Amino acid sequence: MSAPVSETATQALQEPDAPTEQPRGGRTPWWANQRVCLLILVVALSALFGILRPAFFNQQLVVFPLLRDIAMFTVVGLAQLCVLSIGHMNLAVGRMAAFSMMITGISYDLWHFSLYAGLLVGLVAGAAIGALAGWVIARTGVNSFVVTLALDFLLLGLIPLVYTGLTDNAAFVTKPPGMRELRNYSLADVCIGNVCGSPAVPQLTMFAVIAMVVVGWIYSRTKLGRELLMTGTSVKAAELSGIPTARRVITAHAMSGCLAALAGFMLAVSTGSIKATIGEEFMLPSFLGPILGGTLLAGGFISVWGTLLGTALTTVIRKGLDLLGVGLESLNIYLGLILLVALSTDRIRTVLSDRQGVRKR
Amino acid sequence: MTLFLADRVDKLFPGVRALDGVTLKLEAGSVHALLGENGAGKSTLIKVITGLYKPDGGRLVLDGSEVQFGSPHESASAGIGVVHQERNLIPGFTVGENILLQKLPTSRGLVDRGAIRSEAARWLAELDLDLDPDQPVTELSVAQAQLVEIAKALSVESRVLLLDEPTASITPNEAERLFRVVAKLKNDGRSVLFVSHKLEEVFQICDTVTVLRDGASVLESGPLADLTRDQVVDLMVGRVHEALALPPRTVPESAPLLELSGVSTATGHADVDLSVRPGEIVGLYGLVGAGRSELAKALLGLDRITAGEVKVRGQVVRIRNVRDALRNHKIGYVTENRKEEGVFLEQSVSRNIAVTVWDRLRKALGYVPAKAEAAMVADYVEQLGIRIASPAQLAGTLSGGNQQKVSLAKWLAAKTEILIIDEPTVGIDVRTKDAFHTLIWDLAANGLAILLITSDLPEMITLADRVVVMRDHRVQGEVANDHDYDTMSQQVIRLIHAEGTTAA
Amino acid sequence: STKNTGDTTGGTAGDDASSGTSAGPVVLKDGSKVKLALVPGGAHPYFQPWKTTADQDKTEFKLAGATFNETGEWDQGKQNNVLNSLAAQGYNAFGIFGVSPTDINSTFEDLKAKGFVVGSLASCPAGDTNSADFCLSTDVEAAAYKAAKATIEAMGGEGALVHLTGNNVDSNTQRRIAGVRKAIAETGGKVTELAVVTDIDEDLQTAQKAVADLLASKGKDIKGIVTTAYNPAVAAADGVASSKLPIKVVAIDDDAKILAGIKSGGVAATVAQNPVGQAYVGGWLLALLGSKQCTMKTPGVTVDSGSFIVTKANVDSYDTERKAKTADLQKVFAAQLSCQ
Amino acid sequence: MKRFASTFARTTEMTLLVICVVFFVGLVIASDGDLLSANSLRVLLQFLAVPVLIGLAQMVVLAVGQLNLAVGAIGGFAAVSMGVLMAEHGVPVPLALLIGFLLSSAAGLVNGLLVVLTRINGFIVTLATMTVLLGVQYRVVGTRTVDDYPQGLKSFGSYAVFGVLPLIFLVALVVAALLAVMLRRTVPGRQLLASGGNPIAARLSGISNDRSVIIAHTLSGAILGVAAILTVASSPGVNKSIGGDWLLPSFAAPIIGGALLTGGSAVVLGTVLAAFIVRFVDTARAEFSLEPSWVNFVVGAVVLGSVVLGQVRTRRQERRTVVKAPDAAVAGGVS
Ligand SMILES: Nc1ncnc2c1ncn2[C@@H]1O[C@H](COP(=O)(O)OP(=O)(O)OP(=O)(O)O)[C@@H](O)[C@H]1O
Ligand SMILES: Nc1ncnc2c1ncn2[C@@H]1O[C@H](COP(=O)(O)OP(=O)(O)OP(=O)(O)O)[C@@H](O)[C@H]1O
Ligand SMILES: [Mg+2]
Ligand SMILES: [Mg+2]
Repeated sequence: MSAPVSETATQALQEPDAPTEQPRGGRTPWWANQRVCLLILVVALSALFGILRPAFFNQQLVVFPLLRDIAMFTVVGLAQLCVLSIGHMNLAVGRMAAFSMMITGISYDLWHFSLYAGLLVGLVAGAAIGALAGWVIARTGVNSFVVTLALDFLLLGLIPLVYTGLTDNAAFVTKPPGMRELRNYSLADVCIGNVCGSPAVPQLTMFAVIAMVVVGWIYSRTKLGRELLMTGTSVKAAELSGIPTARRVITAHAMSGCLAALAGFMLAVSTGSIKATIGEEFMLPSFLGPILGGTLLAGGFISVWGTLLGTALTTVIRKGLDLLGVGLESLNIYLGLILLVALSTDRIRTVLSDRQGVRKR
Repeated sequence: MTLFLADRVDKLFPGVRALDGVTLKLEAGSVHALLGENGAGKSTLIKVITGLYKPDGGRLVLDGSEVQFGSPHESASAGIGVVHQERNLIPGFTVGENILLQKLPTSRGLVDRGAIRSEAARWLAELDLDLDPDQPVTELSVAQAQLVEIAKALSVESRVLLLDEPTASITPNEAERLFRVVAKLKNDGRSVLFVSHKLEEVFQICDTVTVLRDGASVLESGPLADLTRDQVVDLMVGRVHEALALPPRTVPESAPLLELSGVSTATGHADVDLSVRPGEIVGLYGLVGAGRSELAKALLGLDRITAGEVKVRGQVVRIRNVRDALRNHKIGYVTENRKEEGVFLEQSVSRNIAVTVWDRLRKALGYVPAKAEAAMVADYVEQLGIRIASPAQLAGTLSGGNQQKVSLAKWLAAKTEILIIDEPTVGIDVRTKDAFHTLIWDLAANGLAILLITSDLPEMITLADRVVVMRDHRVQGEVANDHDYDTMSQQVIRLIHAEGTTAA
Repeated sequence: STKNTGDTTGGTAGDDASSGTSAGPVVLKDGSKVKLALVPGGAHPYFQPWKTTADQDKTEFKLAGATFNETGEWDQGKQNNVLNSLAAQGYNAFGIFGVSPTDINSTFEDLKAKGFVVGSLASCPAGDTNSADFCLSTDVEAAAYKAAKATIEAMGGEGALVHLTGNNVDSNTQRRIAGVRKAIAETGGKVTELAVVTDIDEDLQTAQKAVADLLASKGKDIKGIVTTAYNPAVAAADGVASSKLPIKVVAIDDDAKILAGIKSGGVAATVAQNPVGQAYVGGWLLALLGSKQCTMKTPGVTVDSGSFIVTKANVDSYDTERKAKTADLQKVFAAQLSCQ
Repeated sequence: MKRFASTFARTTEMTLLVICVVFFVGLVIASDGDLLSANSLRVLLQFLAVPVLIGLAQMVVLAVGQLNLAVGAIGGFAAVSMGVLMAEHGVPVPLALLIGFLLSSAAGLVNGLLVVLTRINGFIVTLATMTVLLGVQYRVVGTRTVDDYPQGLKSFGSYAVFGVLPLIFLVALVVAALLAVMLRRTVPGRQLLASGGNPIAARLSGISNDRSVIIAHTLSGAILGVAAILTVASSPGVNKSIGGDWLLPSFAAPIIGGALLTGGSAVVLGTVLAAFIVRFVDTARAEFSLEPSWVNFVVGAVVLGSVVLGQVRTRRQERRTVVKAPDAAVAGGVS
């Protein structure tokens, strides 16, 4: 692997006395790592809630549903993360989930598909609607915020029309075999030999693990992931480096739609039926998880672990407040404030670690 | 009389001491040059003076009394005008509003449009600039925009005018106009600070000089007349700088690798003919806005080619995009717009270089083996002498010159055979410039076909085998390079101003 | 026992019971092991009486605890979480208004599988099955039917009627629409349904705007408005009053704002439901089941908690009628129980 | 003037004006002229006041390149505060309205301060304050609908000049006009737009971007305060649902009106016209008894269509310009 550069040129280019430039801020102290902090925060809060309310560690009633929620919202967060990686937003994540679940519902109700065939159909539908958003953005160059907002409106109109047209109760209630089991079964039902998993871990979390592994693999190990991040850092530079940016935009949105569909499926399984309002609550958590976890809104940097931890943090807080019996009149106030504090400390941490980095050159 | 003094000024950035006890003295009625390599701290000094940055040490003295500026607003009120290195106009506003932005005239609490118009017209007239103050700045050409910025700096009734590389993106003609204004200001007893990497200009208009190296002043306000060009360069570089002597290189006779005939584009090019052979450096010269970069972009499929044909290796091709150019035709393009298009500032050096080769490295499922990637990156970092602490360092933390090397490295890594290099040394200091020239020369010697776009005539004369001159999106003609500055510059200028098209 | 098919089987269950047995309510022996949680779908004026009734249940039945928790915020997932949290804190008897009628059976099944007693209050699951121990709710279709009847009567038996309601993709809304249509069909064409306006219960301003637009474009043709959701009811009363059109408005629920409308004449009638009865009888029943004193003869039985037409004439006295109904409900259920 | 006329013909505003007129004429024909009756016109305009204001409240923050997800929460919280103060604490009307207005402006100020002090993205900050304020709103009013405030305020809310022009609509127009003057003709307004158009250049010209951000958010809060006052005056009462449907229209109006998410554009007229268009869709829904779903469908399609058109137009204009107009095409999302 040798470039057409001669020794002389190489030598001429290697000025011995040119100042070596250091990475910004030098080595960052461990406490400045967002993920580590989040982890500590999650553990500390869980411990605190556990002390205040020992019921917090009730496997069946608290930990099981908590993990199920964390799993689902992590997938929601990953759906947003995919578009954040290219510096876009997907304001329609919830509605994309609703749309793909509608297709899944049709496949169960009208075509009598099996559980996983229906899921597959839903994932494809999600990817397709996401790709559509990506395509419009890539073709017109209109900001993703606007396009997905408009798409959200559009789907908000379309989905109820379909539901009222096709169902009596505005929901697809046909449950393919396996759905009920998926909701309630934990790892205790998965045994290798006579070693079984924990009854506190729902089987549904496997979907999140798979999603995390796939997304993590894509972003850290593959060409596609790298190209998405490069596109997120600078579209122009990416285009001029031979990255097919339009296609990457479409891919990112398709991935987002597909993951939204998966999250929709997890929600449908854990609540029971497939209905038009699936995903209505997805928007806020979809941003919170990734952003708390360090993914940049501007694009170019993502963290899958961070998304899990960020999601865990918000879910644990809500659960803890629930258990402490905080009523609706205070719940949102606390949630919002805790969020602001968590985000501000993050900022303070960055500032501090930057300050430590000052040294002579 | 000393109008302004910056006395032992320090400025720290996280991880960098950008200014280290710098002293700068500006006399009334003189033009002062501020020189230094990239990253020496010139712009930082200017930003400290104008109150944009708070100094970490030292003092500023204006008219004999110590001053402290909390913001650019305060320095402007004190009569310090500045044209920053970065573009500085507000897109939605008119020329007049942009000029007077720092203190918009008001009457009865409302912005007074009439006053804006008349006052802006006054400053435009001072610069002999024929512009309507009501025109939106989005309609201006680069040079016009640059001059509007100067008008803006003058509009604060500045007695001290700081110009940070004002000529980097304007033509020699327009630069001349600027110099006339500078001369006028000087005669009025004002003081001008002039920053430029073009030493010819510096010697033409400056009286005194301060040279910075690594944030420290190595020459404090000395008279320029006592120095030669070489001495100045040596001061900047910090050791004796030898003039560049390129080894001989011959262009082998062969069929052109890249050939354009009768090409017209959607951006207005008409009937462009051009060819580059392997091992040849073809210079594409023209004034700013002649359409050279756009031609390159059209070649890469970023703009539509409406007529004529492009041949690569003898085959007529239609290039759809950069990816196509790279993969199927081995054409690379080093952009002129380094910060926005050339490097990914927020990504690691390693990714910046590897971006073009993932296609080649990837295995099943798009897996890119980290080891192979790292080895490849290390190879090019070494070959081009890119100064980095680790390949994981963000490209945005590198100096301009090193960024430019990164921007080039990715095309070398991609093993391109045709390389279009656009303004490779804009805003790059002398020493790095020489290194680049050697590099480009070498690449050609190794058989690459190079189309070199540059507005730097000496650079063109140093490197090119032939010079093709463009004006208004048309080829004006071609000159074979005899490497003699005087004859070449005459011929080229003549071609630029010739009527119609003549082949040389 | 089915509730939503539109036949009157649910109604007859109640009728049977009230006429079939004359035994008084079963007396709860020991409620001290029961911790009762009343969980509405989210914040809504309708549920406010539950809050006080929960306290009443606690003292009257000497329960170990009783709580009212509205943090579900109209999201089935959140409501499920709330339920689980409550269960973890030791609550073992749940009176639930399910956010999503199509999903709530899953929730009921989960809770029952864990050994808790569950009552579906104020709304029954969609479909033909009820997985809770019982359902004590307003028969929404019957209530809508009554409201429409009242409207038709106020209109003088003929003319065009408009139906304003909530979220279109909610099976309860579909039942309400069906109820109103049934009443209209019975007039044999004398009354026509001019429009059904759905999805205007999200907030008051949307409702107000929709009413104003409706009145502006079709006001002259409308003789009556029946509303089966809260915000549209408030908006319609106000909109008709200020437009001075001779339109009769029939509302739903007996929130202070609506009762004021009835007194002032802006609202012709309202269909009051029986939230207190639901919470009181529901709490009693859950305590009986939870203390293992009784079991349901037919698990999942549905009983109508009653709905009452309130007009200016009976606005001060309807509560007595409602209390009577509540007492009656206990008797109805007594017949459904098999106790030790 | 000529320059103005010729540029205006090509602007988004012109397009919107044409769409408005066509739409209106279409509706008049469809309603057999009923729409021209005083009552119909009054109703049409009555419900334009609040959408215009919330659109403007979003537009000012968009002008500095920020956004405000808390519009509904701020407005709703201010509205219920005023209602409860008047109905349950007997606070005189002017004082209660003033307090509500100040609360809402303060909420905007807090948003601005948080964005500036913490450097957290405005999207996230306003998301958090939205959550908090929704909580406060519920805490203040619970599930009640409060309407027991003086008749004078209610008659102000429903009074219409000549029976056609509702007072509250005029108030909204006055606010729009003031905002337009402020953005076009005052120094803080120009500075605000400069910060949005090119923050770096603005900073180098001695403009404090932080100040612009704070001013924009505070202004947004203040406009929402007016919107809340009009809401209290004109609705049958206030409850926790007030403000619940403000968010999407607040974005739809300025975006249809031609605002760029990247900042720097002041499109007061466009926002007002866009609010008209959205209102016409409502009217059409009532006229044709359409399912509400269709309205969302149409609004979605109109937003998408108008931005795509707008994009095509700016692209065409952008050829051969040096000082780049803020580019909506940048993939940078909103930051
Ligand atoms: N805002 C900043 N934060 C951190 N470091 C900075 C900042 N601005 C400048 N620097 C560093 O300070 C040093 C001096 O930079 P400066 O821009 O003043 O150089 P310059 O002499 O103007 O170079 P050029 O000729 O390329 O314009 C460089 O090492 C640069 O990386
Ligand atoms: N950054 C820019 N500077 C100057 N002109 C520009 C620029 N970008 C686009 N243009 C416009 O595009 C046209 C052709 O520009 P192009 O960049 O191709 O010219 P060029 O000969 O490469 O000049 P240069 O690159 O030195 O600006 C001109 O009309 C010019 O006004
Ligand atoms: Mg500089
Ligand atoms: Mg160029």
